[in-house]
Amino acid sequence: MTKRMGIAEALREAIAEEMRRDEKVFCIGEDIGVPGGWGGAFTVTLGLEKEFPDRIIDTPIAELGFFGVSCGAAMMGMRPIVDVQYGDFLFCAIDQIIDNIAKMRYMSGGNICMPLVIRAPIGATGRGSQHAQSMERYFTGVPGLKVTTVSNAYDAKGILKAAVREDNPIMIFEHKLLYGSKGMRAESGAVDATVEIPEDDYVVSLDKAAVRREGSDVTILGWLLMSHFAQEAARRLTDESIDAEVIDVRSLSPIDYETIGTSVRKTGRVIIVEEGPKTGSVGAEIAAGIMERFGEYLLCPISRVASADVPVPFSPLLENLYRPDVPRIVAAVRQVIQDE
Amino acid sequence: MTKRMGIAEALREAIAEEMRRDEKVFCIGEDIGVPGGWGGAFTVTLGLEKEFPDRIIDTPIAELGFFGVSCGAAMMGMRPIVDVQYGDFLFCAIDQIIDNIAKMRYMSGGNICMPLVIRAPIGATGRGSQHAQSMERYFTGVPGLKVTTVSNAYDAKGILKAAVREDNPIMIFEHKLLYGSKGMRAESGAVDATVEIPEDDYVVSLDKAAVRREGSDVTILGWLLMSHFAQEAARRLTDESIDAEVIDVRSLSPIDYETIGTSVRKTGRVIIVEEGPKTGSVGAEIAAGIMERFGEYLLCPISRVASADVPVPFSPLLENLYRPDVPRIVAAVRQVIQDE
Amino acid sequence: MSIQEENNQANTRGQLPYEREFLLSLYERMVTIREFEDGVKFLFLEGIMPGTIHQCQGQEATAVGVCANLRANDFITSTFRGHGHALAKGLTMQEMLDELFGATTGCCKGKGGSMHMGNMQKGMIPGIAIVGGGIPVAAGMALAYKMEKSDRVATCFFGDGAVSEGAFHEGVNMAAIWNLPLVFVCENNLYGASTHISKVMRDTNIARRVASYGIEGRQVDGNDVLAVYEAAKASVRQCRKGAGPAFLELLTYRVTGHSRRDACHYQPKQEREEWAAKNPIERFGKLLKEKGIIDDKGLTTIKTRVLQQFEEAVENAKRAPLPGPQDLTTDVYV
Amino acid sequence: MSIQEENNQANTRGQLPYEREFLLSLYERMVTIREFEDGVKFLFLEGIMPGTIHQCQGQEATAVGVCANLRANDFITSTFRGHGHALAKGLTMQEMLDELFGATTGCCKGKGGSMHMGNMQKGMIPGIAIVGGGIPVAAGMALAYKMEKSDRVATCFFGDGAVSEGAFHEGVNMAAIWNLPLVFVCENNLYGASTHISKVMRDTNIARRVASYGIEGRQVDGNDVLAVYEAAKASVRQCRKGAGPAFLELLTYRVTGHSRRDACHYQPKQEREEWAAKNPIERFGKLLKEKGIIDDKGLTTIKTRVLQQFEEAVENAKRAPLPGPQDLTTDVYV
Ligand SMILES: Cc1ncc(C[n+]2csc(CCOP(=O)(O)OP(=O)(O)O)c2C)c(N)n1
Ligand SMILES: Cc1ncc(C[n+]2csc(CCOP(=O)(O)OP(=O)(O)O)c2C)c(N)n1
Ligand SMILES: [Mg+2]
Ligand SMILES: [Mg+2]
Repeated sequence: MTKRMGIAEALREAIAEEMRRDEKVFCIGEDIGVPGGWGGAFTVTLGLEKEFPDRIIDTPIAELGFFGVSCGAAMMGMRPIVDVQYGDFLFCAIDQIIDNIAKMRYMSGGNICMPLVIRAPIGATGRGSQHAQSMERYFTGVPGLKVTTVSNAYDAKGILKAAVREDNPIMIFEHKLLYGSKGMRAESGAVDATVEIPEDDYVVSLDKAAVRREGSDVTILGWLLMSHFAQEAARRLTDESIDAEVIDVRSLSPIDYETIGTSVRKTGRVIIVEEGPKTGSVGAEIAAGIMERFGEYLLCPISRVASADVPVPFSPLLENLYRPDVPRIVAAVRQVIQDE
Repeated sequence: MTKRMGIAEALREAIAEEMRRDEKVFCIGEDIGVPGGWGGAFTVTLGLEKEFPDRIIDTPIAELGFFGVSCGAAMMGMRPIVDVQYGDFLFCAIDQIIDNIAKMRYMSGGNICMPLVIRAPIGATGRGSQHAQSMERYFTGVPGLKVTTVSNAYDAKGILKAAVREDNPIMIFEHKLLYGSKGMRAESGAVDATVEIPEDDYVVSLDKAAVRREGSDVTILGWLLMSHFAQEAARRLTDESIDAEVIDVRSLSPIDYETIGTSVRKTGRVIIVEEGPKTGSVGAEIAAGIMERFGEYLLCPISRVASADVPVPFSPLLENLYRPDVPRIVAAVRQVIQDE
Repeated sequence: MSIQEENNQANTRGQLPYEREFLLSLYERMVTIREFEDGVKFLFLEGIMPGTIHQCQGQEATAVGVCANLRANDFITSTFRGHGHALAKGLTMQEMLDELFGATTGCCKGKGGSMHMGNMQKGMIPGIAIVGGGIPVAAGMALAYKMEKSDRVATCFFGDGAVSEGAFHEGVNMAAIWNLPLVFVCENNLYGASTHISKVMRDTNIARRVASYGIEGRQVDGNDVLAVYEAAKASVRQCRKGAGPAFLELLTYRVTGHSRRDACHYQPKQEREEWAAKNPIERFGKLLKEKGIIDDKGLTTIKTRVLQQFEEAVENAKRAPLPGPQDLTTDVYV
Repeated sequence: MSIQEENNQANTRGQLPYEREFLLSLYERMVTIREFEDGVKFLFLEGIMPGTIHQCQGQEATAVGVCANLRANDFITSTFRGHGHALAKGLTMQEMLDELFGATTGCCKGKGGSMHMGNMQKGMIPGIAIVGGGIPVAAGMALAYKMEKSDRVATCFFGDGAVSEGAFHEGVNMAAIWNLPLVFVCENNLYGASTHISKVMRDTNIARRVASYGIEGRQVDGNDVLAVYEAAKASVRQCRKGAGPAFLELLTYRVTGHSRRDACHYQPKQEREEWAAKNPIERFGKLLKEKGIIDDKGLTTIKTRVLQQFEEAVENAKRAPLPGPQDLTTDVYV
């Protein structure tokens, strides 16, 4: 039995199920459980306060504080799911995330568990440059953290559940344009990420990439919104008889070099697509990592399709130029294929 | 006329000279000008409050606050030099740095100047994992910021002066083991970075790498402490008739691909040495950037020598394993040379 | 008797001790904000305008009453909810509409947008949309004024919700210990997003909170534009003469949603009705009429004029030049 | 009459209302801290020990007086200056010296070091060396206790300098609004690093500052171990019964440098001398003698015993097993 769902609903269902399963699980964040409110900025926790009045904790606007609170609660055996309204606000809390949440276990010589999940929406969506940043780059490779992303409702539910059951701190990045393309909180430019989801309990691995489309000529790597754009680009490329493999990298820390490596060995050409400034991107790490591991299989340099090195502009025209799109991916693929 | 100096003294002299030159320049930070105190954590501003009683501003322990203050002052035409005692504490202020200091100009459509210098000491030095991080990775590529590093006293003075005269926000990273290898604040493991410095005013470019040693077999890239280790490795490699070129990358944002490219075209082999976890390192960006620009000249994959993906451990034995050292650089060079 | 009671009395008793022109300019400025916000909301709901918006209907008296005391080179900081502050500080509807339409003629060349309105020529840095983020920044502006030994004053607008942020604490404290010429203006509209102030403060008196920093905080009726004006006047004067900082808690209410499409179901109906009755524009209009400053027809004329200006500005904005690819990468560095 | 005056009187009048054994254990714990710190300082200056240290000579009464009220599973948070808290919470000199020597037998397997002392079995998470960083974390521990409906109490140690940090503000406020079982213990030693409290607060009364959060703050003589004990007892009791949080400002002084090799030239000589005369160990020893609890010989016996334990521990620590390459990458993830 399956049912069709968007990412926001899938996350909500996952949270509710995990809270039923384990009373140590609780949610914390701003405006997440206010009666008559919105269930967080993107409706993910909407209504959950009714079933769990004591475990949906609305906080003051104090990110550093409530991430610290979550850290302390996790060390005492609770399992917080921390909601940050916009990923950008992680900057306000980053000291707690990197200095405490990520390091406590190591600093204690392995005596501490930090079962904590952070959910952060990212992406440029007409809100100007302080509610738009792609924040993955700041956390990828931070020792002690695991970083993952969800690009469809199936993954959203399964990854959230897996994350809640882990004893390590996990950051889940979500994209504002993928929560749902219809209804109340739909955004202009939203992409449909609904899929059929099993009724039964399931989890999705926190360290595995997903091959979204098989192909033999080139490997396109992306995540979140870009994994959708990459698939669309691959479809268009079939017109030119280019057969692209598309991998949704999903897990950014650790990176699944097994899945990626299998593809690189096959295609010898790699395009990495990422929303966010190119310099210092996660794609840089993936490119360097692939070169180190599979350099001998590369037929040409790895190419990155990313945003310009600018803050996110407001004007929709500029924002659309900032955000990598299908034509740019298609062009990049053509380039690596021609270059030989 | 020249005089011999360490980095801490050179920075101090540069600050004093710039403050004399331009009354808009001021220093702000914790414990930087307390009479009887230390002139900041590493003596850089020691005694300056005597000459500039109103322009050495001691703050409360409130990094977010005084970085915000510096941002506001800079927009009104002042030219703050902001001291953070340990680079790690940048996390407390990163929202002001990335969301305001770096973006204000762009958000305003080019109507704002942000003449602001941030000085941050980094590096693992026996203090455990919260006073040790290599912070460059978090700021490299952040649009609106320039990021640079100083590995000897000549650069320290010239770069600080150039930075103070720029109308963009500049971050200068300094390494605790390079401030001075003698005297009060000398650290165990400190490396001598004193050099002869001209008496006369000079500046050092904020976007140029420096070739520290010419060679033809392999290019070793490093900065801060690692540029010293790279030079030592190069010296040792002459015994094996390997002729390494050593480049002190210095400027991390922007990266000087001209100087690097010239070297890569010549040697075809690149080692990037960096203190800090390998995954998500600045070296990843440099590796990806070189591949994109000069991929055709590469004789073998670029190799990164960096720290393990762990928080900085306290135990000196572990810390020494964490910090890349000369033998590891030598071994990495041997590897790329043998690999062909 | 509290300051607002005193002022209320002063305002209803006898003649108003202000020039007619001044009073009407306050009124017109408030109407401008209201019509701008209502018009923009409509454009958003119609889907004509991109992005998101945070509006300030119901809070017009705070921005107008405070900014009437400021000079062009007295800078203010604002927030994600900055349209009212911008209009009060002298930005034109045109440059703001152009900005909202993402045009290069916008006050931030289309790069800022609704949450980052500002104009350096008019004494307003781009709005800082990180809650509380503008507070230390304003302290820095005031520090610059103090260091340059001018009598300029910085003013910092923020909401009740910002009081919970560390940035508030750090910024207010630094302003206090350094005696900075900074007027803090907390627009207490009872809610931070959907969260009522009573959920986030044990003692919801913000003026009392700031006393602990050694700053006297004053609660003022934020829907009484003259009360706000007088309180701000005293605060600004205090700061100009080097006896800052000053802190105003302006009691008001947001009668619109937190951001576009918020139906405000978390606000009790009765509370909404009570505050609707305190509409600062109607209230001031009534006072002006009572005092014989203007009549109904005059008020209508003002509104009509403002509406006409707005509609013209919208038409212009729709035709305003949009940025092209070459604009994406400019304005990052000097 | 303030709480500390009351206590002082109680303590000098007639018999002390405590068991002899308890009083001597407080005394011995304080001596342990002092000898540990002095011994470690010597090892550092000799160059035998790596890293850096922040020590708490002069502040022994705060840690001991507070922790005497806590159970093993009542967790505390501490700071970069955590040796005293650790010893007071039951960590052994041995596990701490091993840690300082970077040995795998250290309380954090050598991975933490001086600034991150802790032991989860003994109710102490690793010290948080980011000033103020432990305050929200402690609130989180208390939140967990509240959610699990236990009567556990969290205790948070921090300095006067931390009061300026946003983390203080956010953490204290959340503890207040959620009524968390959390005892805040601010060790006000007048300095944050080299900076005197009067430079960073207009009103230097920290207890008064916290009143603005709706928490009653109490100033206590932090060099009087019994005064601290009593105040903490009341605070812990209040929290156990769900009426938290509580806030103690313990007035004390750091008679050693901020960190290794600080000569404290920024502290006026007279101030140093005044506080040297308030040595909490001598003072308590004198009281114990006056009350006939112990005599000089007894006190000497305690000190000798502690010193001997310390020296034994040092010898063990020097021979303790050091980590190897395989240890670098363990303990990052579960
Ligand atoms: C650091 C940060 N956290 C959260 C938000 C999301 N957010 C935007 S406005 C707002 C409420 C602000 O309330 P208040 O300060 O009272 O201002 P008001 O909206 O009432 O004008 C929140 C939580 C934000 N922009 N920045
Ligand atoms: C966020 C942060 N800023 C600065 C420092 C550097 N620092 C370490 S201790 C200290 C002073 C702390 O003063 P206080 O809180 O009074 O504690 P005390 O040292 O007196 O015990 C400072 C500034 C730090 N560790 N963390
Ligand atoms: Mg509000
Ligand atoms: Mg102190």
